Amino acid sequence: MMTAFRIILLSSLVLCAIGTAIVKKPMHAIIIYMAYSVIMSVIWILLESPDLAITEAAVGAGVTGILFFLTLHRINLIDKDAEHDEEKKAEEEADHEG
Amino acid sequence: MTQIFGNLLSNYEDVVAVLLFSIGFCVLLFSRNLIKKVGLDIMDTGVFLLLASRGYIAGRHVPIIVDGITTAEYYINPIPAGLVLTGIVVSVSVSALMLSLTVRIYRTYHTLDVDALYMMMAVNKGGKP
Amino acid sequence: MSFVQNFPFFSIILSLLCTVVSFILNGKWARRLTLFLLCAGTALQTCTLLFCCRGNIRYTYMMGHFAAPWGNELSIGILEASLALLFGVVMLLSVLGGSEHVATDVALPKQHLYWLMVDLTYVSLLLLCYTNDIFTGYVFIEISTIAACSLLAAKEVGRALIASVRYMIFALIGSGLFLIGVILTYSITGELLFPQLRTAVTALWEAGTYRFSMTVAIGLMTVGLSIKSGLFPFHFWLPDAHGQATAATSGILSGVIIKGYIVLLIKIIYQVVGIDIFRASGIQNILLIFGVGGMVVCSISAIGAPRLKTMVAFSSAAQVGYIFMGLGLGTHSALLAVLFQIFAHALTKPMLFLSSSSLMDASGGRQDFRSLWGAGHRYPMAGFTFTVGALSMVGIPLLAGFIPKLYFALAAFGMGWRTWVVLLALTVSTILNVMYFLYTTILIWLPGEERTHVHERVRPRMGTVCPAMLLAGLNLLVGIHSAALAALFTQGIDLFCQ
Amino acid sequence: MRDKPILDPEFSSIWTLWKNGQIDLTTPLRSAGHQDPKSVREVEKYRPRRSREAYSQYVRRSTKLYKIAATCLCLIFITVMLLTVANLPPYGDPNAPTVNEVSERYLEEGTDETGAVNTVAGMILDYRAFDTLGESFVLFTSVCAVAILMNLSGKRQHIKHTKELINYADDMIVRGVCRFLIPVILIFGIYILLNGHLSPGGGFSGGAVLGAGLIIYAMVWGEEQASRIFPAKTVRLVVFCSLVFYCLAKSYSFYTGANHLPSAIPMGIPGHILSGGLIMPLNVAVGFVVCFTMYSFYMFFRRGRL
Repeated sequence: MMTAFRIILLSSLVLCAIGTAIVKKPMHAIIIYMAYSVIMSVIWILLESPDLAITEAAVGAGVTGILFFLTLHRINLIDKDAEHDEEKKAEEEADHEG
Repeated sequence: MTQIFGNLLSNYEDVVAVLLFSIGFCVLLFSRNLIKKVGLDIMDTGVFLLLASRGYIAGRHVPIIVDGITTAEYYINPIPAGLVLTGIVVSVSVSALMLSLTVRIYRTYHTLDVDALYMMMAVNKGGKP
Repeated sequence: MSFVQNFPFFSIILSLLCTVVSFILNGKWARRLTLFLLCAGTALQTCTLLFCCRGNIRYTYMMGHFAAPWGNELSIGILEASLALLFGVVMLLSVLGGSEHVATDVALPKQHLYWLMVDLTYVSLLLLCYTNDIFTGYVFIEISTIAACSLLAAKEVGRALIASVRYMIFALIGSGLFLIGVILTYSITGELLFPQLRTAVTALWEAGTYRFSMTVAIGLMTVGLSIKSGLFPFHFWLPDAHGQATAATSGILSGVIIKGYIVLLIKIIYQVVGIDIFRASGIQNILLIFGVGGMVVCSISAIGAPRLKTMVAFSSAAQVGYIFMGLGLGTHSALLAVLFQIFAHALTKPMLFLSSSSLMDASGGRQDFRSLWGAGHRYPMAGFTFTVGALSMVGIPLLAGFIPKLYFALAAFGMGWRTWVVLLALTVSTILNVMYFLYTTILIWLPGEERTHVHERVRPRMGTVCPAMLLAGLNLLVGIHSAALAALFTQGIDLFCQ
Repeated sequence: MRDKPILDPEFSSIWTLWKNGQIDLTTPLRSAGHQDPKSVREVEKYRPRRSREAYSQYVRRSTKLYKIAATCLCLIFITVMLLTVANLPPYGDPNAPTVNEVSERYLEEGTDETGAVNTVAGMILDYRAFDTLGESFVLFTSVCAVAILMNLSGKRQHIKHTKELINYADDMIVRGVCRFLIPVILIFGIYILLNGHLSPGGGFSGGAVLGAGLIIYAMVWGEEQASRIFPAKTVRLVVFCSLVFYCLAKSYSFYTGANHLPSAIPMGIPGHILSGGLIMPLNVAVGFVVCFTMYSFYMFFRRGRL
């Protein structure tokens, strides 16, 4: 029973990893990655390491996911920013001078 | 040959770990999008799974001393757990750094395509620093 | 236990504390603190080195109340102390020489973070020299990777950012492979500390069990560390990373950081695996071949490089090839040559990067070879130090770069097919070195100011010139007094390889 | 021949010059005093070495080559790693080489020697404390690196985040749930933090949970509100104090350990909350560092400053 559960979890882990790898949209990849982290933290419990389960749930599924989302958010903001053309010019000039 | 397959079957947890590492590795090698460097985290978790499964002993318990039982035969090996804890923290620090680099690059070049970035860098080779 | 034996530990804790204190200081004071730390570290390492030499001892230092297989340890000996001393001195000089460029290249509110990263680099290098525990090695490899990456990205121009992303990706693949190697080693031996690992690895190898896993583990650790130190097929990240950074960072990156990983690799080869098993596993020959390949291929790329700093960076990759060639030979005399190569390169490369930046300043901030025409006349001091560095890299006697070449050639004799490979590679690589370094040197001293758009002489900046001059002096000193250094290294190697 | 310049300014690479025999070192001696006005003008003009089109073609070709090489590399790597896994001790084996005198001592005498009931906490904060010190510094390094990269300085400070998507604090459901949830998360984090030596958890897990709680707070009530409660100065000071305390406490125990001096820190009775020597204070310090590191990551990514 336990072994079967374990194998199901492990195979869904591999599926999630493959999903993260082949999905086109970054947003979807990140969501799948968060699911992957949650599965991982259950596997830590099965491996008798609750310390790791807590850390993985908070860090892997929580903070890393949020950081990825924030990155996407920032990138969207940069795209939308009306002033970005001017800034791009300024930055490129700075790059050429530096 | 049969022996190898038998060993692979009995070490299924390690096989999964190696597969995860390889998937992450492939993502790093093949994907051109900087955000897809999430493969790095997959690679790291694969490594951690390998380490933790090496420390697991069937039928033993969490290494927290309860009820005064101090025989080593009752608990699993605590060392891999400690090492993986270190590894998880290192991994989140590294991905934060990677992501901030990504944001900065996007702000300067407005692209996340690795090839395009390298090309921009190479074409401008010449006089300017 | 003598009080001096605590000094490596003191220098580590001192640098950690300085790092934390820099966090709340401003840029000016953080710079002073970094300089103080590097000076103090140098003094402490000198005392340790003298202590070890005088007593001819190599000792382990317990980090905590628990002895070897249970707690962390440092191992301190002549080789470790001299390498740590070298790293401290080179970092001090490149930081001194580059601080004027840091002031212009790094934004003012972030300068204290730049100096903090320099402190962290120093502590990680100390640990890579002194560690006696393979997992501590991994943790501090990561610190040095992150610190190096942010030193590079601190310049905040587009190219430096791209270079640091590339550097980061390669470095992380490298540390991932290294970590897998560590885990495989741990899972078949159950140990993490070097002396215990050595015993367990030897016993396993003789028993013949898990031999394949052992070979793969050693191979993965070697590959991981060679990716991080820029060995030939994995050197793509190196020229950009070293060429795009500000002068101090370039000096630190190519002078010491890649050497830190190599020092850890040497420790793993000689203290964890043992040179006999390393030879038997067949990885040694691969290292030799890739090292030789690096010497030739990177030199050819350096000849084709369009810019001065890129050329100097490619030359770093070629010099790393020499080091791996020496590790591939695997004898004690080759190890001696490797140590000389580490010293010579660490003393020469920061000097070259510092003087390249000065020459750039004298050429209107451009570094293509056309603009550099006659730059030596516009900035004679920088031209002089560049010439000394170039001559040293080419291997002119009396300078440090000549000594390792001599020792490599001596070490190669009587090794069968390896003799011819090494001698041929040394010849070819020296000729290629002449082709790019000597021609560049001639170029910067050619008369004919009418060919460039900059004509004014530049007022020499003492802050940049003096450290470069000091490095040139040290270079000359190593080149002339190599016998004393060789005696020191031989003593150290005898203790190290027991 | 007489007027031929030493270096033809068409070429920037010495290699090309050398190959074509265009370096003639005797020219300056012969033509000393001569000035060639044409060459000056040509030098002024900057020309890239290769055109963009030619380069992109080159890139396309090398990309194909790279893909083939990378596929081979991956396949070889997977095969080798699978063979290695087949050559490892069996999974879950009680006689594996990792079960040796080291783990035995951690389990059997760990409680007496470190005072911690949770062996993992005892191991990472006492036996192998130096690794953990390094680990905290990895986090510290990375938060400083993120500060270098994300901190907007000078003119870049004026980036506008005009189009905020949703104001979560106005949403009744979100606000209500978070009012209830955030205290629970924080209390759970503090519990994990303080009981690190007795039950699963410790500085890293507890700190991460606390950090997640703070991040949720900052998400819902906005960064301004969060930074009113935790100003940048406070965050910096807390991280500074925790790391200094961590360094000093651990260096005391390293120093006494290495010099075989007795340690003056009482161990307490294993199992009680005030036991385990330095482990609980260290857990708290690590927890603060981790918590504020996560929080600063969020703030830097969100608005470019603490």
